[in-house]
Amino acid sequence: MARRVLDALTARFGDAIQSTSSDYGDEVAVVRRDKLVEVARFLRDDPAMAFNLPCYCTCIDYLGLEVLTVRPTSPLAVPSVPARPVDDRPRFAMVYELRSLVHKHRIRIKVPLDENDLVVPSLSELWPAFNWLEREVYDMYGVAFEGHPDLRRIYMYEEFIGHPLRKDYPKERRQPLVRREWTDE
Amino acid sequence: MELQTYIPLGTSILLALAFCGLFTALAVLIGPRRLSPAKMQPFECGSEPIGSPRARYSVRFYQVAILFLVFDIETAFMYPWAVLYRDLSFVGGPGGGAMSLLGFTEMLTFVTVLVVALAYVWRKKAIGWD
Amino acid sequence: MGLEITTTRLEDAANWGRKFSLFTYPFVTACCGMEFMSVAAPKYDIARFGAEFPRFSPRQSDLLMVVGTITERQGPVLKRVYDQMAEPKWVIAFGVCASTGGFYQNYSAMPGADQVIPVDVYIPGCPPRPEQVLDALMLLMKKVQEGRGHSQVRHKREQLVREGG
Amino acid sequence: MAEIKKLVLGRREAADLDEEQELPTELMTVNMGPSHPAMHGTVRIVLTVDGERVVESDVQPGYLHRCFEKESEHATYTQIFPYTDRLNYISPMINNVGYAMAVEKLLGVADRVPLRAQYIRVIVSEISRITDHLTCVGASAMELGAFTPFLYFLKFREWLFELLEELSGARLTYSYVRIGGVAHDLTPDFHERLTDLLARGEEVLVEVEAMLNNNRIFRDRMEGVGPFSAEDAIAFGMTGPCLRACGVDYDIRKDYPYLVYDRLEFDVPVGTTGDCFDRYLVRIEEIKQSMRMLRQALRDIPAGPIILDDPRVALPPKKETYNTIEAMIRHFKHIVDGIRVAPGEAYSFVEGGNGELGFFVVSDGTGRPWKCYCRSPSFINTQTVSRTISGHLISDIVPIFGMINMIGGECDK
Repeated sequence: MARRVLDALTARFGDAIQSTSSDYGDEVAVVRRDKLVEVARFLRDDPAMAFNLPCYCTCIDYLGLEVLTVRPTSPLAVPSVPARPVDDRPRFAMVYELRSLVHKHRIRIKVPLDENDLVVPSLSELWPAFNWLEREVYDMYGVAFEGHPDLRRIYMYEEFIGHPLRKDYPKERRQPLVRREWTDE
Repeated sequence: MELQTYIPLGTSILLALAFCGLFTALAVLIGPRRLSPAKMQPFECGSEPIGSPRARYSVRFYQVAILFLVFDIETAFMYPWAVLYRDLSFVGGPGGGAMSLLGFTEMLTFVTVLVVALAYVWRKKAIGWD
Repeated sequence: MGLEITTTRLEDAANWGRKFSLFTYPFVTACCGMEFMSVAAPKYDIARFGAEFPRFSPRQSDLLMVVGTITERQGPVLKRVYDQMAEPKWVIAFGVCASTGGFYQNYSAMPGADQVIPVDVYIPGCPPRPEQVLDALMLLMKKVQEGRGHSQVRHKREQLVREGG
Repeated sequence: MAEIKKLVLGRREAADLDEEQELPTELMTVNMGPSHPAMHGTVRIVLTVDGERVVESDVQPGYLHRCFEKESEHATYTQIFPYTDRLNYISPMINNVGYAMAVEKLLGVADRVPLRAQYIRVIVSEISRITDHLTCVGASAMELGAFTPFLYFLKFREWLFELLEELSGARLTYSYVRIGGVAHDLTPDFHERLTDLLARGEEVLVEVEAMLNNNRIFRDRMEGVGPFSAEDAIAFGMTGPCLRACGVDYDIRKDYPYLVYDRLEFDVPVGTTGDCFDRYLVRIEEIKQSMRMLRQALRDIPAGPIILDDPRVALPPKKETYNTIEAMIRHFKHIVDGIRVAPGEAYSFVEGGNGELGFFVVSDGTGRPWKCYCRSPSFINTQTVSRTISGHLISDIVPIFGMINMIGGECDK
């Protein structure tokens, strides 16, 4: 049923929708960044779409991900073909998931982002739920959201340098705020 | 003037004072005292206190406190009255009378005066916060 | 040195009093808080040790129970609460996250509350069983009686330094 | 002249004369900080108050951020189960089930999970949901001063902990579910103990409802406090008991039935105004529905295997591992490399204690997930707190925050 949503999107936005797929039962539409707000507004306001419940938004960092050249036949088949690193694909991809309580369908919008201009228009005025969700992505991945009411770190403290969930941030690099000096007691 | 009746009262007061005094003395004597700038800071759930508590906040705090005081003292006056209720009786002499008219009417007037005050305060919405 | 003997006797009496009425400041952050509730609940009742009365202000509590993971952002908060506690004070690290950071070895979880404050008794377990918590409390009571708590030792050392001149 | 007259005559009706004009007061900034009994220890609210009334508030979560995502990128699929236990630590089983279903969806084996395992997953999820609501309502009642219901609910929760401890070995952090099924089978006397426990639990529920439902203080503190409209709730992405209290009938177990929820009949309580008392009633009703479901599940649970017997997904049975070399190697490879999941990404969601608990897993073909994002309902529900408490008194923050049931581990991930 949600296939209808994807077709409606491609029909209406044409080239802005780079690709659509529905593997594992999830409908995914890859949208270009500059058309994101338009697509989102359409999805929310169009009565046939009626995506009123925002599910979540996050970001994927593809640094160093190796993609299999041939897709294994059964999901359990161990891929024998060696994977090759991907360098032409943009490093980040924003992921928004929306749900419609009216029509009971769900869609996931992916927005590929290049590494050196990590800016995405904010959707927090369309759905207030994205206020904190975007702050979390800003805190963890460093993606700037233009038009966000108050974009600041939500999980880490202000003195924290860097964005921890990026693949190049080592897991155990701590930036301690306070430590006690070890006296002999 | 039989002084005996006041002996139990005096001993209980003395005991109370001795008891409290003992504990405060123990705390002062035994308890170590180590002052540090961090300890002198006001405790605001562990985070840095913002602004100074000296700001001029609403007068309602004072209002609610005073009104509480009024009605608290009212109940405080009821205790001695309740203890001596039987002896205040008018009909049939002390201790014997079933219905104590004098004591009851006396407290009734006291309470009605305060109820009038309560009604006035209630209408002026000085009790609640909004 | 008559003073020395009487104080120790008085000190023992005071420690005996402190031992049986530890007022805890439950610095609860994570999953161990649920087990802390179970310890305070009727079945594993902590009231039998006189420590069931949680005081949510450091001014009125002797025992700081660090319950759950301490993150880097929570560090200054924990240090300030510890500093504002009245002497003598003791600290129990409740659970492996408060003791060593547990299996959260990453940029945000602090490897143990003792990075920030001196801890008297560590309780392993994630979360520890209520029996372990009561056992830790008994350990702490023994430590209080013998005056080996961090704040007690620090106090005695300062006394000796002052007396030593 | 009018000014002086007004002062001389004293205040006319308080209603039409604005209080503030006369005695201007400054706003005070107060920290309802991270280490506060009502803030569940991990949220700091910076309040700008005018006397007792909250003018503006800035809710700051993040004091219990334990990097669930970063840790899960460095662990194999099976090693992530202990981390999911500690997300929503008052209903850990539901997190396990939610995560397992996400990985099974990626593996494409979601429908081949044996029926008995699905029934066991529903049973332990409903038990965990009951402990979630018991802790939430008990703690909120205690924060409003009602200490006895808290102890009664903890007594009930203690029985449930013992039951789950006997089943999975741990009181709180079970790690009981596996990918493709569950770790071990129900204990032999599980049925009698659970039915007896449900009977006793019903009495506790009756007692507490008698104490709280028509308690003057409880109702005054809860009713009409923090109402929330349905449209705002949906726009804020709220899900779970808080959304149902606003009147929106959205329950994943009904709208997107998973496991065997379509074979159990239960009804979904829906509130009207979305204030704290509605949220309390919805949670109490959900406890009863969960008990009802547990009885049905216990009645028609079939016999059979409890884990998928596919070699690439499940560990070989212990007997074979010690006797045959192939099972030994497979066991070793499975533990060290983890389950090889074909590259892809999938989002799967279950009805958690506080709302829609979803896992968005991206796999790259190795045994470790490339990304494992958890859609935590507490984090998204807590966004509404700053809007709900503005205009209320400071003492109203306690019931509002109690009833949102913000769990540190799940909110700060």
